[in-house]
This record gives sequence, structure tokens and C-alpha cells, in this order.
Amino acid sequence: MNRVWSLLFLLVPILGTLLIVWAIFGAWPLAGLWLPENVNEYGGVIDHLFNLILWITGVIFIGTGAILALTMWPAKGGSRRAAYVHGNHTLEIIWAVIPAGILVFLSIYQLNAWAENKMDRPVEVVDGEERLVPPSVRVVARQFDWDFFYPGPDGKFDTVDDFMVTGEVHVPKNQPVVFQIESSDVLHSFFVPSLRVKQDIVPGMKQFVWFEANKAGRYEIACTELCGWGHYKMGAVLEVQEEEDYAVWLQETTAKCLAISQSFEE
Amino acid sequence: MRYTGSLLLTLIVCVAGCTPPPEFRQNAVEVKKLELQTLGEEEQFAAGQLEDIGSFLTAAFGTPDEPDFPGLVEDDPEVNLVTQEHLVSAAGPVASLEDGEAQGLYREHCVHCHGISGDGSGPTSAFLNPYPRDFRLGKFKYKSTPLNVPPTQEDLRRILKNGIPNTAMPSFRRLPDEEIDALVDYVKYLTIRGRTERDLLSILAEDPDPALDFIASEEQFEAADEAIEAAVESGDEEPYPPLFGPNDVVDEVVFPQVDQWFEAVDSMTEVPQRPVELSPGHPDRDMWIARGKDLFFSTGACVQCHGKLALGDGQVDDYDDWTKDWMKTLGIDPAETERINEFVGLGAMPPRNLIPRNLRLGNYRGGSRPVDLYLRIKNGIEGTPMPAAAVSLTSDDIWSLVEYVRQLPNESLSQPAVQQPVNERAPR
Amino acid sequence: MTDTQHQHVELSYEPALPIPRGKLCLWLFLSTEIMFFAGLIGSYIVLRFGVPEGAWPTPKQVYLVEWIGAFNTFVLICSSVTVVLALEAAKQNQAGLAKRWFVLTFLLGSVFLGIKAYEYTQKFEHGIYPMRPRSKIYDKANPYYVSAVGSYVAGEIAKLQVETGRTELTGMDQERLEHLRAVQTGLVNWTAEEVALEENPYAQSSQLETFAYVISPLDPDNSQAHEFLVSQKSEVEKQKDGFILEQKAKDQRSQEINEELVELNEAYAALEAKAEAGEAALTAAESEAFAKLATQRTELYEELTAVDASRAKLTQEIETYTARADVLEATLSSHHGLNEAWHLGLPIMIPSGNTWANTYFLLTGFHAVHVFIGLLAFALVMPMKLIATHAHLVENLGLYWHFVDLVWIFLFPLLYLF
Amino acid sequence: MSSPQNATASRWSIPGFLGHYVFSRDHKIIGTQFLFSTLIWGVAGGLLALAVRWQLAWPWSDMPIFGRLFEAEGGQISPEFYTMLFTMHATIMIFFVIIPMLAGAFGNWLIPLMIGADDMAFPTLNMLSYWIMWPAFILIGASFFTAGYGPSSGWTAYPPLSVLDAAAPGSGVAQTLWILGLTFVGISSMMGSVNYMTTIIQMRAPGMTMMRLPMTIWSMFITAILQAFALPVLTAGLFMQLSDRVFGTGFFLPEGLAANNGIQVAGGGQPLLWQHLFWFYSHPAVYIMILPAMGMVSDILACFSRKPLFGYKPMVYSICAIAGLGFIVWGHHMFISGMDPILGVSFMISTMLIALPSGVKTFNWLATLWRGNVQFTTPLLFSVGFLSMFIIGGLSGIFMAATPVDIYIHDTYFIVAHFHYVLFGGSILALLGAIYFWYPKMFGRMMSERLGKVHFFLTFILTNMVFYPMHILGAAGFPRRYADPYHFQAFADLLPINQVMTVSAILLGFTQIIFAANFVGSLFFGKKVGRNPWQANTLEWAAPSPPGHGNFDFQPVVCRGPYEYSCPDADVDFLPQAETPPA
Repeated sequence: MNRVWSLLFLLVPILGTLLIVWAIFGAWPLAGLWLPENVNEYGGVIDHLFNLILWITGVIFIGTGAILALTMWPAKGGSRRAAYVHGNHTLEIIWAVIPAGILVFLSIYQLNAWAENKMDRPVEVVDGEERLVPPSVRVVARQFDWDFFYPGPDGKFDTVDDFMVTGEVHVPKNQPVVFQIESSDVLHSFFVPSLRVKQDIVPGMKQFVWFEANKAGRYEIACTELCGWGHYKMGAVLEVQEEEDYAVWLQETTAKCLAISQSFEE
Repeated sequence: MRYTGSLLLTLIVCVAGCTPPPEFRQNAVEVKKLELQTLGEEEQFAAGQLEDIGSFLTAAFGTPDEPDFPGLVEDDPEVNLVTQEHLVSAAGPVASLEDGEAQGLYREHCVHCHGISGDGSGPTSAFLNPYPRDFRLGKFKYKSTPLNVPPTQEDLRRILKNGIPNTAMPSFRRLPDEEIDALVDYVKYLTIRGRTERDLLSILAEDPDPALDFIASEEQFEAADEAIEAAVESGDEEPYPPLFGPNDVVDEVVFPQVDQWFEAVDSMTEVPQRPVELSPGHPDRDMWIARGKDLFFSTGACVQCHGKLALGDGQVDDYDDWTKDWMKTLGIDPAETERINEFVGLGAMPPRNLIPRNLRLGNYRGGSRPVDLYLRIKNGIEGTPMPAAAVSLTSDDIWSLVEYVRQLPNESLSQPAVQQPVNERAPR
Repeated sequence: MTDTQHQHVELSYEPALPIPRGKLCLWLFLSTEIMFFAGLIGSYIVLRFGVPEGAWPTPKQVYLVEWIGAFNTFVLICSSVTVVLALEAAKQNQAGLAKRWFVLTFLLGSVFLGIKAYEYTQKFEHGIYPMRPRSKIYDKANPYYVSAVGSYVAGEIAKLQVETGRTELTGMDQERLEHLRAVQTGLVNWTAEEVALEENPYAQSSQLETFAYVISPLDPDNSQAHEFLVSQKSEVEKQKDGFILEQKAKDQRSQEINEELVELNEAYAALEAKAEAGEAALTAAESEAFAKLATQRTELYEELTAVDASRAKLTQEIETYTARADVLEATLSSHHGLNEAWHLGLPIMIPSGNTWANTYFLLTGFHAVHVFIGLLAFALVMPMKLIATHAHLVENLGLYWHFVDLVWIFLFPLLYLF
Repeated sequence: MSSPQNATASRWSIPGFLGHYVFSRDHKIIGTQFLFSTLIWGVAGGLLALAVRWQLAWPWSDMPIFGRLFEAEGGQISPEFYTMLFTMHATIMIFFVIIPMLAGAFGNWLIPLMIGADDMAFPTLNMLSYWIMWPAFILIGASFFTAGYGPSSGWTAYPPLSVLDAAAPGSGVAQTLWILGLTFVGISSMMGSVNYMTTIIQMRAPGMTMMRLPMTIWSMFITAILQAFALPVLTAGLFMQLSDRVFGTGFFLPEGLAANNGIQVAGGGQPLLWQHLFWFYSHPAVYIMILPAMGMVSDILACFSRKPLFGYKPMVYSICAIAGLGFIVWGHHMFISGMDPILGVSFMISTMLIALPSGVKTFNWLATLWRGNVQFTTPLLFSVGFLSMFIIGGLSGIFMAATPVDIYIHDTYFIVAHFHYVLFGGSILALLGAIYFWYPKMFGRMMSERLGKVHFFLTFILTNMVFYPMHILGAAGFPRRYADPYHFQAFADLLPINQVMTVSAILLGFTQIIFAANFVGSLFFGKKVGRNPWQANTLEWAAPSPPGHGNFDFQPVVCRGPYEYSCPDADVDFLPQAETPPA
């Protein structure tokens, strides 16, 4: 009976790892339940780090689980005297230093990825001069929708030719894109799973997110910071288009939204 | 230990016991209003009368789980205002997720605000400002048709796709077009059902013994539907031939509404081309905007409600038609809490002042495109004190006003202070 | 083993620290209190440095008097000394002396709270509250501020007018009503129109700043602003005089027209009567004169309407300009703007004033609550005989009191001096 | 040595039943009161969790029990009701179940007994710390019955949502009640922790040096320190939030918010300030919720492997290190909150550091079991269950500590998986183990081992079936606090797995009936036991079961550490810390 318990604990890492592996391969019935395909040039590092940590923790998970089961395996219950050991400094130092080393390595290893995604806004060269890529869309989150403001033909925000699209935003493929995100009421969070982009939006604060999508398609934007009763509704579509398609779309939408005469078709 | 079994049983019974299917609510506010207004202080509708209306509505329009529409011709969107397919996928309990086929869309997306009867009093509604729309009055604010004309199919579709900015109505753009159309049809269905109920009540209030035939039997409805279908197939011009006799409720009350909805698209307001002087960059643009500003203060009289600084602080003590419908009709003072509460208890929303739009915020409910603003000024906003510009303003005037209003939020004094982002540093 | 009945054993312990448990507990409690105030002070620092550059109010702008604060600090330090003296006396079993020091500490604490209350009322008088409907502070001179002043004035006028329905207004109320109306026309509507009609953003914001300055100047000694108002006032008056002259001319003209019309009408009426009497009663000359009279009459009526309209408009203009002149006059006559001159209690503009009020009342308020709790504890211990056996009580109280004192020593420079 | 005050500590008491069982100042009665209250709240919190799960498995369908209690349109719950469900689930589980059960119930029961004291240093204060919980119970309980059903801005209560009435419609009064309730919890915890610290510092039996304290006491001591120093900061924040709600101040409100058609003009506040204040408490609170569990697990593991605890001193130091680091890592909850990303880096490094002591503890527990004479009693199974689950919870924490990975998994179900593994798999399993372990001491009777093992088996399996798939949901990007995620294309595939989880959760709920039956039944029918049924070393087992007033019927004198099991010099495989005089 006692060995049954030992096996029960051994099942945890075995079944756990199996389930994760199953999900990674997306076999039935777990199809589509792992990381969605990454389409962001800056997001690759995040996936890489995720997988790296998954490997490291996976090995530790199986290792410790196996040791746990093993420690209990020989037990027969009361017939044997336990070892009288109070500790072993060498061992303890070893199992403090090895994880420490791994963690220090991870800390340093991920610094660049963090900077790339959150600190260093992409740069473009205009007229031989380097400058930060200006935001191409101003995203205003409100309860419970996303409003996307385009600067219009003059390329500047807060002018009369700005126009707004609700619930859908288009961006060109293979170009660094910067969004300026703002909130008009409470906290929201701008999350595009496929782009590995997420940033809380704080009212009274202007922030930027950036990405470079490398695959055309429709991706969903979700809000991931509780913003009230309709939090779950707060979605929008981000459509990545080939550059020429994007140009056409932009032109058409500009014409439609700044329409000077009737056009009601959606 | 021996109680565990019975405890388990009780729990299972609790879990398994099913709630009765939801039903449409009676328009109790309207009943009360008519009793006080038309019938006089002491009188009431006879129970049988209300029951008649109820059974007629059920026979004609079905239940929330099994909706129906009078004169529905199968699979023919040309002659049907709403289609059976759309009604089925919009109504009923949420089940889309289990068999892939969309079902219960209204209850998945709409019911907690607009209520099962489309009366705008779902559980969430009490907390929202503005209140969710009560479809039963048949009034819609943001549309391309003039006052007292139903919106077009495209208008409702637009509202569902874009939502209504600065209200709790979200955008449903991510739903497939088919589902949006289903919901639009269901909104029409609820509207016509609600209007029919109101109309029947007022007919009864004025004449306790009307010469209308209340048909209650479902078989008759089915027979009528078949007759209509046959008529359509035989190439009859009139999609809704009178079938129930000369004094039939459906012919007298329902079909005229259906006709209005069909004809709405013909009375859409024409929006003329914006004068070229108002296009950005034109040298005379400022002059034209100054004209808009002048109109704002003078002929347009916008200043009266929207205030001198356009903050929406001109007048702030008016109500919308949904409140006025019973409050003003019966002459109830907003301070009379007891009488107000009586109506609130019957399902009315607690009266709340309608605050004119703060034009410096730059979000417009009916859409922010110039053409949307044009329509708001031209046609007014149905159900609110915002009047139609009608004759006092020419189209050029309206376009100048639109442009003046559109540049208000861009003024530097309209903008709140914003903390500068931390990641706007110079490139390394 | 029925254990509940077992014999009670007096257990002995091995304490780690050579102090009584009560004192240890108090020290631990005080350390939690330190964290509490650390949280508050930290929030203050974050909020204070979060406001826009240079937008933190100076003590003067929020009616904060440094020397009162400094005096209060002194009072509190003195009370810390007296409580120590009370403890020393109690330790030496001098109950009477201890009691006297103890009472003195209590009194000093009360003086501190009294002064604090005085400081608070000073702020309340000027509409500085941490509570939103009561607080009259607006952070920025923007359209919302103008709108707020407008609705406040409208509300006050409505209140007074309701009263006129019932009883005669007293002279003071009558004057107040006039002042309010002057503010409504000469300040709120004036500014709103100026801002709305102005296109240059700089001119717009300077209009709004003038508005805020007139109500309650942030810097009353700003000679430039003063001069500007003086010049505006003279200009307003000049224009007003111009309007009055014009109105006089129009009045005269109106009178003239009326007189002319009387004559004309007589002649016209005579001819008309004649014309109605018979068909060919009028000669050719007469009918020509009749036609001429008719045109003249129409012209005169038209002119009269125009003149009357412009007279009405002028009356309105004069009213506006008079109100404006009155407002400016009152502003210039007092050092602290309109609010001081007319005591209307209009909302005031203090940059970041709300954040200031929030943090000031939060920090000093929680400190005052602690002082009050200390005084309560003093009051509870007061009736005891303060001898050596009770010295630990005095000591613990004293420790708490020192802590309260220490917190104030942090708060005073933070809130008054920096 | 005893100070003169100890002798004068006069013991007033209210006579009769009321004084004995209700307003008692005896730490054991207070501990039992805490235990029963928290168990009852645990049922409420569990039902709320089941309601949340129901909605996720069968969204917008008739909800059993809850749908009936709070009638809703068309039989379905409304979205704001759902926000209330998860808000109250978290609030109740954290503030009314885990913290008071660990610190209140077991802290009260074990601290005096394990250090050889007759009671707490301040029995009256101790009693107050329990009764101050009642205003909190009532306030938070009452918030269920306000219009709109309850607070709905999450247990984190982030402003502006929690402050602007217009933004979280319906939670008006409820949110204020919630804040007031939490303030009372704060006062109660402060009273309790100050008392615990004084007791542990000043009232240890002769010979009980700090380095002879059992791990349970060490962890309770450190927990008390954490509570005493972190909680006041939250209290300050709560007062500010209360004032924002009630007095209309703007500590957390920036300028120009326009929620639900209202415009709020006064500003100047900062939403992020609340997050800093909140997490400055609530991160240490995470350790408050796990450290005592770790302590108790250490004792149980040592006892049932009949082996000295492996590396006692490193274990103590790592608890201290966890607590110390706990104060400087709060920012890791805010990596993507809009805080300066450079601050994020420093918080990331301190967070990585905290994995070190946790790792040391885990390996030391494993080493304790290694070559032990493991006895498979129910408490041991739960403790090993704790260990097994804590490994998962700890490892998944590394994903979040890595800032770039956190960009993706923040506020997704990955986080939910992580903290449920730590709090349910960790704290709750340890608590259940602790109840089985100390039950004989508390009530003088054993709980049924057979039922206990069945309970463990089902609980352990179902726990994993409920919480393990959450990792996968998180990896798929499924955000937290969604009432209906399935209308997103990206999350539509997640429904079947959610249904499996919900069914498991419901079964897990039913499984606890076994525990309840065992607990209640054993009160009356359990086997009576002597002083030391488990043959454990620590001091409480030297006292009678249950201990009477004053705890000890002899003067305990401690002569060795708490973990002298299987000492080769002794005849039996345990050596109690103090020899019991022959009865």
C-alpha cells in the first residue's frame, strides 16, 4: 500500500510532463491549447525564453518528483530505524549554488529581451537622421471597447483630419509599428497573444507598445486588466496586411471616415 | 456519516432542478400609465383584456425560446423583415458553443443589459448611464433617417459593429456578419413586438370593446403563414395580403409597422457634398469655421444646451423620451419620489437628467465621421431634446457647424494633463 | 486523564529581552505605526513629485502660516519634555509633582490640537477642503473651472430668488444678489464668450488665467497683472461710456422719430380718411403726397425698429460692461481678489490644490487622531496615583507620546517648509 | 526568571458558558474559534469558486444554487455578478480562510504550547483580535446583499475601477464595505502579530533557546513580523481609497476620467501609487500565507519520517531570507503595470533571489524524507502532497519572474495556476495535514485515518485535475477574470478543457464532505488518545490532550532541539524536547 502512495507522487511529474508535451504537439483533444504562433519579430525572444525556462523547470520537475517518490519507496512502515542525520553543509551549499547559478544566468540572459520589448523603442532613419519611430495609431481604451485613432493625411494627432475606427486596427507587415496607448477611464491592458505584446494602460499616462508583425492575418486584441463588468467583452481585431494592401486599406478608410458625403456601408 | 448521503441527494436535486423557461414581461409601466391617464383614477384594465393581449402576443410572436413573427415566409429575405433562421439563432438559451451552430446570441451578448423582453432593464441596466435602449418604444437615436422613421438595416448593423462610444454598448465587430444580422433581426422583432403591445394597450384604453379580433390560436397563425407563403409563391405583389378579416390586429397594428420598416430605406436623409472650402488646407476654411462658430451661438442655438464653452452645461435638467413617456405624460414631478418609485417598481428606469454632450471630449455616440455629425445636426436625435435643424440651417451652415464642432476637442484647453511616457527616450 | 481539572502550575520563562512585556509590545506596536506613517509619507512624496513641474502651491496660496506650524512643533516638543519629567517624578514616588507635569503635558497636547483646529478652520474658510462637494479648489484655469463658477453662481442666485418669493430680501442679500449677477454677466459669461470667440490658444489661456486671477489671485503682489486689470478696467469703462453716449444718441433719435411719426400719422390719417370717403376724392397731387407719406412712414417705422433693437442691444452691452467694470473695480479694490471683496465664496483655482489639500489633511489628520488618542489615554491615566508602581504606565504613554512628537517633527518641515 | 508582571497578570474572566466558550481569553478556545470560523468561511469561498467554474464551463446557462439565490435574467447570471464571484472568492479565501487559519487558528493553538507557555502574553488582546474579525465578517458578508451583489473590482481593488462608482456600477456600497472590512482584518492582524511576537520573545520555557524552536514557531514568528510591518502600509492605502470613495478626494485618480458618462474633474492622483502600496503588503502577504504552512510541514515531515529535520539552521535562515527579500520584491506584480521598466529589472533580480531560499527549503525537505522511516499517516501524505504541489507552484513562478516571459503570461491563467498551486496545493493541503496532525491535541480524539486517506487521495488527484490544466490555458493566453472568453476566436477551443476542470472542481468540492464528516464525527466518536499519539518530540505533545487551563501540568524544561528522532543513543525513535514527569 505504501508503495502505491510513492507511485501516486511519481505520477505527478510523469503525467504533468506528458500533458505539457501533448499540448505542445497539439494532439487531440488538446489542439490549439499551447502558445499561439508568434508573428512578432520582437516576440521570438519571449518564446525562446519561455521554452528555455520550460526545459530547465521541466528537468527539475521530473528530477525532484522522482527523488520525492524514491525517498518514500523503501519505506515499509516502522520496521526500520531512520538515519540520524542533522544536515550536510556541502550538500546544502551545492543545492543552493546550482539554482543560484541558473537563476543568475537567466536574469542576465533575459535583460536584452526586456529592453527590446519595453525600453528601446524602434528607431528609423529619416533624411540620414536617426529618430524614434512615431506612433502610427493612438489606441484609446475605454469601458468596454478599443478606439483606434489614425493621424489622418497630415500624420499628426489632435488635428481635424484624425479619424477613428472602433474594434479593428490595421497595420502593415514587416514594419516596426508603434502604438500610443491611453485610457479614458480605468486601467486596461493591451494584449495581443499572437504578438506577445502586453502593456497595462494607466489613465493619465501615455505609453507606447511596439512590434513588427511578420505574417499577414487577423489577430485578436484582448484586455487583460480587470476593467469592470464588461471586461470579458473588450476585444478587437488587429489585422496585419501586406504593405500594398495596407496602403489601399488606409486610403479607403481615410476616404470613408472623413467622408464628405454619404457612405454607410461597413 | 449517515447524513452525508441525504446531503448529497439534496445537493444533486438543487443542481439538477431546472428553472422554468424565461418569458416576455408585460409592459407594466404602460399599463399603469394608461390606467392613470386614459381610464381615469379608479379604473383598471380588466384581467381578461390583458390576458387577451398576452395570448395574442404569444400566438403572434412566440416566446423567448421559440420566437415567431406574423406572416413569416420561410427562407425569403426579400419579403420578410426578419427571417426565421435569424430569429432562431438569436433566441433561446446560449448553446452555440456545444454544436458549433450559433444559438442564443441575444442571451449571450445582449440580455444582461437590454433584458429578455427588450425593455432595457436587464440586471446590469440599472447601473449604466445612459440606460440601455428600451426597444419597445420603437425609437432609435443614431440613424440616417428623419425623426419618426425607423432606422435602416444598415444603421442597426453599424451600431452593432461600432458600438456606441462613451456608453456601455460595445462593438460586436468580431462576430461574423451572419450573427450580426441575426441580432439586428431580433432587435426589429423585439421592437415590433413591443410597439404592438403598446398599441393594443392604447386601443383598449380608449375603447374597452374594440372592433379588433384578437386571434389567440396558434393553428390560425400557422394557417395564415401558409396562406401568405402560397400568395407569395403565386407571385402576389403585396407581401402581406389581408388574411384575418377586415378588423384584424395583425393587419391593423403589426403590418403597418412592418411597412414602415420596409420603407425606411426610401426616406434616408441625403447628405450633400461638403463645401470644398471646408476641406483641410483650404485658404477660406477658417472663415467658414468662423461661420460655424457664429451659428453655434446664434441661429443654431446650440449654445442653449451645449453651453458657451461647449461643455454640455447649458441646460442640464431635461429628460429623454423614455422617461418623459410616463413621467411627463402623467405630470409627475421628479421630486415626487413615491410616485416615481411606484413606476420604478413596475420596471421603469429611475429618471435621470439627460446631459447634453460635452463637445470638448471628442467622442460622439452616433459616430465621429463628419457625415455622422451632419446627420445628428440635420435630423436631431430621436428621443432626446436635440432638435432637427430642419429649415433654419442650410446644408452649408450644417457643414460649417460640423467643422467647428470637430475642431473643439483639438483646442489645447480641451486636453487633460498626461504623464509623459518613460520609454520616449532618445535612441542610443 | 480529565485534563480540565488538573492542577494549575505557575510556569516560569526565559525572556530574551530584559524589559517588561508591555513595553516590548508597545515598541512593536510603535514599529507598526512607523510603517503606517511611512506609507502615508511615501504616498505624499510620490503624489507631490507627480504633479506637473512647478505646480505645487506655495504656503501662502493655501493659507499655510509657517510660524504657527513652528510654534506647534515647539508646543509638542515641550510636551515631550514634561511627560519625561512626569515619569521621573513618578519614579521617585512624588505623586503630586508627577500629576502636575502630567496635567501640563495634557494641556500642551490640547493646545496643539487647538492650534491645529484653528489652522483647519482658516483653510475651510477659503474653501480648502479635502472633500469634493465642499472643496472649492480647481487645479487648472480651464473651461471646466469657468463652468463650475458659472453653475455655482447660478445656484446661489436661484437660492436667493427662491427666498425673494417668500420674504423681502434683506439689504445684505440684495447686495449679494447684485454681486452674483455682476459675476454672472461680468465674469463668467464674459470669459466664456471671450474664450469661445478667441482663436489663439495663448489668448484663450490668458483669458482663463485672468478669470482665475480676478476671483482669487495666486500672487496678489503681481504688479503686472494689476496694471493689466487697471488698463482693462479703464478700457471697459471707456467703451461703456461710448455705449452710453451712443445710447443717448439713439434715444434722442428714437424720440425724434416718434415725434415725426406723430405729425406724419396725422397727415396720413387725414388723407386716408379722405381717400376712404370717396373714390375720386384725392387729387393727383394729393395721391402723390399720400404715396410719399406712406413710404416715409414705412421708412420711419423701419428705422424705429432698428433703433429700438440697437437700443436694447446697447442696454445689454451697457449692463455687461457695467458688470465687468464692477467686477474689475471690486477686484482692484481688494488685495485678494473678488472672493475677498464680495465674500461670494466662488470656486478658486490653485495649481495642484486638490492634491495638496488631500495630502495635507490626510497627514495632519492622521497625526491629529494619534494626538487625540494620546490625550484620551492621558485622561484615562489621570485619576490614578502616579507612584512608582504605576511608572510603567507613564513610561509607555510617554513612549507613545514621543513617537507622536517624532512624527510631527517629520511632518512639519515636509508640509510647511519644502 | 520571571518578571514581576507575570505574577501580577491577573486573570479576569466572565463566568459561565459565555466566558468559557465565547468571550474566552484562553488561547486554545480562541484558536478553536478561529478554526471553526475559517472552516465555515472556507465553505462559502469554495462555493464561490465553484460558481466561477460553472460559468466558465457552461457560460450564461442557469447557474445552480447561485442562480436561484440571486435571481437573474433568463436564469443566467450577469457579468457584474461574475466579477463579484471571483472578487469575493479571493477576498474570502485570503483574508478569512488562509491567513486567519494559519495565523489565527494554528498560531493561537501552537505558539504557547510549543514554547511551553501557559497562554499568550496578552490574553485580552488575543481575544480582541478574534472578535475584531467579526466586524470584518459582517461587513464583507453584508456586501453580498447590497444592490449589485458585491464588490467587483477584484481582490486587488485597483483604482480607478475601485474608486469611481460610475466605473464599477453596482459595487457602490459594497466596495466601501469591503474596504472597511479589510481595515478591520488589518487591525485584528496587527493585534495578533504584536501579541505573537511578544509571546515568542518573552515567554519561552527554560532551555527553549531560539535555535531550539520548532520550525512552526519560527515561521509563525517571521509571519508575525511580516504582518506587523507590511500591513500598516496597506491600511494607509485603504484609508486613502476609502477617502477617495467617500470624501471625493483624488489620491488615486488622475485628471479627466470619463467613466460611464460622468466626468470627474479633480485629479492629480496616481493609480499606480495604490498598486505599490497594495503589493508592498500583498506580496509579503503571499509569504504570510505560505510560511506557517512550511513550518508546520517541516514538523510533520520530520515526525513521520522519524528523522531529524535536514539542516535546521539553513531552514531557519531561509525563512528569514524569504521574509526579508519579501519586502523588496513587490514590484514583480507590476512588471507591465506601466511602472518604469528599469525598476522592473531591479525587481526581477530580487525576485530571482527569492527562489534561492525556497529551493533550499524544498531540497532540505526531500533530504529529510531520504533514508527516513516514513510512516504513511494522513498528515504525512498531505505534507508530501504540499511538497509535490509546492514544487510545481515554485517552478511556475520562475516563468513570471523572467520579465520578458511575464509580458506574455501576466494576468493569464498561468498566474492563476501558479498561485493556486501555491495557495491551494500548498497552503490548503498543509492546513488539512495540520488539522489531521494536531486534531488529537486539540480535541483529545483521533480523526479516522481511513477516511483521511480516502480524502487525501481524492483531494490530491482532483486538485491536480482542476489546477494543472490552467498552465495550458495560460500558455494559450487565456486572460484571468473573463466571464466568457469563448467569443474570442483564440480562446474558443478552451471550452472542453474548462469543462473537465469544472467537473473536477465540483468533485473536489464534494470530496471535502468526507473531511467535514470525519472532522465532525471524530469530535464525538473518534478514538481517545493520550498525550503523544504520534510519538512526536515537540513540547505540545508533553501537555495533556486536550490541554487544560494553563496548558502544562508540570514545569517544562527544554533540554534539546525539536527534531531528535531516531537518535542511536535512545531506546525509542524519539526524544521529546522536555521529559514529562511520570503522571
